[in-house]
Amino acid sequence: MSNQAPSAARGPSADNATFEPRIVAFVCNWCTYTGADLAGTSRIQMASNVRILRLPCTGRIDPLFVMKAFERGADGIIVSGCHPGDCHYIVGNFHARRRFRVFRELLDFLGVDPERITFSWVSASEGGKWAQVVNDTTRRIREMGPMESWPRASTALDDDLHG
Amino acid sequence: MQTRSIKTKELSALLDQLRAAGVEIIAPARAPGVGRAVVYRRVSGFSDIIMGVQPRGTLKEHFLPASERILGWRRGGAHLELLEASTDCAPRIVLGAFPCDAAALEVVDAVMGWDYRDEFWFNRRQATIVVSIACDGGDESCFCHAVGLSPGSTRGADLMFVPVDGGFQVEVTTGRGQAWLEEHQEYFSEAGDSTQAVAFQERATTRSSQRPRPHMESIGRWLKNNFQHDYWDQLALRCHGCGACTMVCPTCHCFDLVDEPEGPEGGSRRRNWDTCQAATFTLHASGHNPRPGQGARYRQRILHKFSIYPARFHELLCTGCGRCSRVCSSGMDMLELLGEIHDMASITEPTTSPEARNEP
Amino acid sequence: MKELQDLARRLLLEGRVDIVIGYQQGPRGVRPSFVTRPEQADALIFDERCVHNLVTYLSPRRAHLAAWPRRAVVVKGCDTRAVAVLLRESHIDREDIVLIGLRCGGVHRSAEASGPLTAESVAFRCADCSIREPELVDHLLGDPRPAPPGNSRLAERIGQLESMSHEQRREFWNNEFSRCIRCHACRQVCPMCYCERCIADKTRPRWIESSAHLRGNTAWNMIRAMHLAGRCVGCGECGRACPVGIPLGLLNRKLAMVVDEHFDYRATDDPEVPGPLGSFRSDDAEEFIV
Amino acid sequence: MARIGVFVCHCGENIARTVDCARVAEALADHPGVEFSTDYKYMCSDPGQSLIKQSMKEHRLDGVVVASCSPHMHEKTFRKAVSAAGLNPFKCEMTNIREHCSWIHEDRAAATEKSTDLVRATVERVKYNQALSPITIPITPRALVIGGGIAGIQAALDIADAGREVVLVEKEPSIGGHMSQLSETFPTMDCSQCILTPRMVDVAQHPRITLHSFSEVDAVDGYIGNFDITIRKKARRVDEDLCNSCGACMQACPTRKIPSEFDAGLGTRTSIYVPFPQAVPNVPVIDEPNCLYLKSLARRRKSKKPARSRKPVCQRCVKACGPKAIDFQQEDRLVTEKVGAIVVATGYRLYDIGREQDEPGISGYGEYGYGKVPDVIDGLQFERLMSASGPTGGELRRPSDGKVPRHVVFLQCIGSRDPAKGMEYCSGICCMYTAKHVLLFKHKVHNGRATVFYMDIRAAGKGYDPFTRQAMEEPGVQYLRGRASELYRDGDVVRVLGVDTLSQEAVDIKADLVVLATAIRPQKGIQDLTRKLSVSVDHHGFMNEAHPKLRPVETATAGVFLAGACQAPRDIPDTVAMASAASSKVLALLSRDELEREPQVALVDTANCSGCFHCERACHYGAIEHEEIKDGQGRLIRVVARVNPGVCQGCGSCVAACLSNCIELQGYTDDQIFASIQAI
Repeated sequence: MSNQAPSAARGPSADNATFEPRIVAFVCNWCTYTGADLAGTSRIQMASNVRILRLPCTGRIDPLFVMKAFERGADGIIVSGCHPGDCHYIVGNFHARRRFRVFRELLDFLGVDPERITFSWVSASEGGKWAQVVNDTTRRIREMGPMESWPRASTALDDDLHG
Repeated sequence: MQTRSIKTKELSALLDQLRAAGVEIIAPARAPGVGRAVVYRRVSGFSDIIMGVQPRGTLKEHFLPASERILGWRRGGAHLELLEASTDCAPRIVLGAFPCDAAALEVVDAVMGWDYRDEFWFNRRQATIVVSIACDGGDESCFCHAVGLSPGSTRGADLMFVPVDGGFQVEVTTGRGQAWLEEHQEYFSEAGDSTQAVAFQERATTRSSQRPRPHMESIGRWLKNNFQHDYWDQLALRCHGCGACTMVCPTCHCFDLVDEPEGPEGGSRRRNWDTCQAATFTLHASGHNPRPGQGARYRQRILHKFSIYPARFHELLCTGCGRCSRVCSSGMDMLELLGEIHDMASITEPTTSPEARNEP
Repeated sequence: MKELQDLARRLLLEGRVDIVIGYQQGPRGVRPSFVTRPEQADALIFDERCVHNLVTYLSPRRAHLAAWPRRAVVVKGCDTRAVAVLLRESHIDREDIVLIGLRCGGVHRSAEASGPLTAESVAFRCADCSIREPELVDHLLGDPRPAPPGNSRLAERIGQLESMSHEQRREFWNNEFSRCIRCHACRQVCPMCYCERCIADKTRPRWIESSAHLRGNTAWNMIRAMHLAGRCVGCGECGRACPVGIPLGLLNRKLAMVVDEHFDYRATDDPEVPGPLGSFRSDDAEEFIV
Repeated sequence: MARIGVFVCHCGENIARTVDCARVAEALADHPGVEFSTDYKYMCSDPGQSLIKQSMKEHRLDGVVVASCSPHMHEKTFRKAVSAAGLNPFKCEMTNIREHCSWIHEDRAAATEKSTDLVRATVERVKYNQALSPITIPITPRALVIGGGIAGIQAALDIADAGREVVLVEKEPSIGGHMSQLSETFPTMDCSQCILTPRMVDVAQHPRITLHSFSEVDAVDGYIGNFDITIRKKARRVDEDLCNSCGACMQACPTRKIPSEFDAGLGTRTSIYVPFPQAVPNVPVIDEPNCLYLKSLARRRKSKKPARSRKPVCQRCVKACGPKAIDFQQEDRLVTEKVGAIVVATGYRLYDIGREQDEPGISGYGEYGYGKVPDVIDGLQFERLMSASGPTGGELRRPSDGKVPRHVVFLQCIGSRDPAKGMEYCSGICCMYTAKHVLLFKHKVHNGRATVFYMDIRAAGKGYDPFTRQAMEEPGVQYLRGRASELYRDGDVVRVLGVDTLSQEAVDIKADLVVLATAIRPQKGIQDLTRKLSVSVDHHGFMNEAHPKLRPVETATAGVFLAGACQAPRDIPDTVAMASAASSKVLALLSRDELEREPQVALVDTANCSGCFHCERACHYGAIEHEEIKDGQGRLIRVVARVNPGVCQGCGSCVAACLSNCIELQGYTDDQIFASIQAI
């Protein structure tokens, strides 16, 4: 997050119209990252709310990453990789698909709206699809408002979180 | 010190008044959530309070929380700012502490004020009036008699309530308690007839003293001489090392210090409960662990309570509350264990008087 | 009972095993028993208070049991599923252990319970008892028992939670998790939690904060559940050990339902069946992926 | 404290137009651990790189972050520059603020803030970057070629001619593959065997080629540069060294009615046989299920009766064999070969229109009688009927009654391009070989009539279109656009019903012979092999190339290459070109003594590994090995996982599978990822 501590604009009373969600994208190097490169090369304009972190493969993406990003103030998450059958490492995305199926259901059961997370397959040639994923996710998270249900990390020496 | 009494209705009114005055009231009450176990927690009035059930948690979490921030830092460029956590504590009253839990506070005072005075602990201690309630004698896991306490022990309490019809007989045990009582004397009445209170105490003492009473001095000596003993590994076989016993122990007070970064710009240093039953408690960075197995870890717990702490502070680190036995999911039993050590000690020390165990 | 005691005595006398892990009467109800000498075998009992999953004692993390490498363990049908996971995950050598199966008609939730087994007192896992005659065992003792009384409280509770809004569910869990004191007793008693160094104890980096604040507690309870998805055998030891009474069984059961629904996996006593995470089908459903 | 340098690139106007680069550099200057931060017009230019190198020296930087374009573009450039300045190249990371920021946003403030966030995350990551050194792997300078068809032959010869040893494995008794079955080849009409057999002989005689015929790859262990191949040499029961290829055994053999595989079932052979006269090696093989002696042995074993002292059955071949080469005791033998590279050239098989199919999703042609009409044959059978070495000696005689067919109907796209049958792809070669068949037919039966049902004519190769045109324009030949809807036997003709979709007229032809251009499918059992090789296949079973355009003959498994129809339907020129391409890839690999690999591989923290082997189940490459940890006295403490860096491809699936995160993927360690999530 930026240097500023979570500001009033990000508080519960934030007006959803002015609310700019922070979205972290965990993407694989070979398909989605390259697809996002292509979106750039093609100058496809999209929302600026998404910060991409590059991993070799969706198979490397651990639910811990998503959890930590939420702890650090993310309002939404994108997890994206190669289409089934196209994984650079053959089966990494198959493993990821099962892992995130379970994680998604777990989050839902814990009361975190799974719509906070977009899972997508975006290939290296789908720059347009990447832009759509970014825009759709941003729009959806903006409508949902700030992520309030996740206990956040903050540097303010405020009341103990443990009531 | 004097003896007074208070009617239930008056007590309720007193609590309302205290609360209105901004005093935090901590008392046994049902925890929120699925388990609905009785714990010591902040209550809003007399109706929340549940008496006569030993709480699952102990009082210690209100003096040494399971996790508390003791320092913070914030960084901007090359500048590092340290943020001290406040050790202040607003006035509080604990109402309905079990005698074993009240005594535990005083037991732990020794280590908290030993080579370093823990401000967090003592500021809370000073801000808190402890009102205990006499115990009815407990269950088969209790052994306060064995550790020099009793169901009517007033140790660690500023005042003690003894249940009587329609209210409580009140025994004032400390100057602080006396001052507090005087401050709120309109709620209290004269002591009156003490028959009921005496009978309650006698019943409780009878129940409690019928249980085995291992001889703590000879146990202490045996422990000192039997650091290496097959008993420990045998004993710990069923132990999972879950540490629940230490968590619910009113006298266990070990903690860990951790620094939690909260992004690149800052973070907190926190003090968290720790347990000697965990392998990580003594795990060295090298990978070596001086207490490699559960036997060594369980031995540490027993030694600390009945040998090391007494050697340093001249008292046992145990108030016989029996929670460790009740909470154990694999049936480890403290009273049984002490009895076994007592027996082993009797063989090596035949002079130990048999009366000391008071077997039924 | 005698059948069990005789078998334990024989296994020890014949030198087939170094230790027999079973149940005995303790000061507070039934508790695990560790019989290393034939003459101790008479202490062994088995009744409906034997709720403990003794397979936990086969986990390699029980370093203090390493002195008795060849172990016989008393297991109920449901416990054999934990043996299967340990076998599948290379943690025990089938040759080293003797499984003494006991026909079971359900157990109480508490080892201290008394009286007959009722729908109220029966352990949650008995509700869908599927292994009445365990096949993985070396010996199967006892007479056939009636099926345990039905109990659907766990499933009902999950249904209740699922019918809530996200906010209500979050509040429910915040309430539960805020009581967590991070003692990790749930982990210690779990037969499946055998890691040399738990992810919660990893410090570089510290993914899961060790502090008992809601953030750390949420992280821990969430990842614990995740790590047991498709591995949990539903024995309920975690919930029984939790000193603050967090209903961990709800989370485990929910994820068991998820892997059943989506990957057609149910905890099994067959060690050859691959776990649902770590395997996959190329045609796994992916309607949640755009 | 880290000493990190941040270099923000304007990329001319490409970044600077939308991102305030100076502001980004300024914002980072204050960030903990950043020693130096600046912006510049073109970081990738010589002066830009010099700026980085110079600043590194001046400020004693121990980490470099270049915020510019995609790392796919310039990561190598900047890592090289950093390396030249004396720092480990893996201490340099890029932040993509062009493709992922300036090019896709218009709002300058938002783009600048986003750039700052991204750079900050990279700075935090670089604090945990470790110095990595490339992994060197020794290379065994030999190659394995799997499959002895034209693809395998070409690859083997190319590699061997260049001076490297080749192990060629062929599952049939002879090399040659499908090409040896063909009569002529399109579009030049030269005789297939005439051009192939010299190459087969070259293989047999090549000093650097070891041929294992009648053999299959049993197991593949190891990794690029260091494969250990176990080859199962099936029991031929004829000693290859002793046999002088005289053929007396075949003369003596009494079982003569066995359908010949080589003649696609149209001819017969004996049970001791060479598939065809020019076979390489020209050593017979005994067909176990059909040999009278072996059958009698099997019967005796089955009945379990005590061996009666009865004279053995048959064994006429043994008596006939001068050099005593026949050895009924011979059994399957496993041999191992060490190689550094593998070329897969397993070729294809034809789709069979029968009711029973070997794979779900593929269905047969009920409308064509599921292949039960005798005068309905496939393309390879037609080749054999046309071939001078075929069952009819080159005369076209139909299977049912041996008559010369006057009217032949050719049906293209049988199975191909038909999703309903499970094969939606184009088999590529059928338009061409059908044209060839038409011309061959017209050549043999001058006044014959040929009708071809086609969907489109695909003739894109050199000289291909004139060739099909020639066939179409041949008198008596009619190309109809459409499919036959039904065919059935009607007396001594085959009735073909269909529609000419161009004229919209129904067609009803009484054909003497029908030739089906059935779809090309991957070899049976290919998935057994691809599993051993850790190579993926598409849903038809064709092997996947590493990149469809830029790496067409490589696979995702390093050191395994593809040639010919195992990857997709291919004709001979394409197959040969592909084989030579694969050979050049193999030779490039084998021309070095050592292989350098990117060091981004996984590493197990053995102190904390509990040995559950979840990682092993997640690893597609078989890179996880079992390592025994022993104490000072040599007693086993526990078994832990170990990553073979030669096999590891660096995907990190094992890390995510590890419950205690005690595997690290170097370059993507937990510390690095954690730090960037903390900062973003």
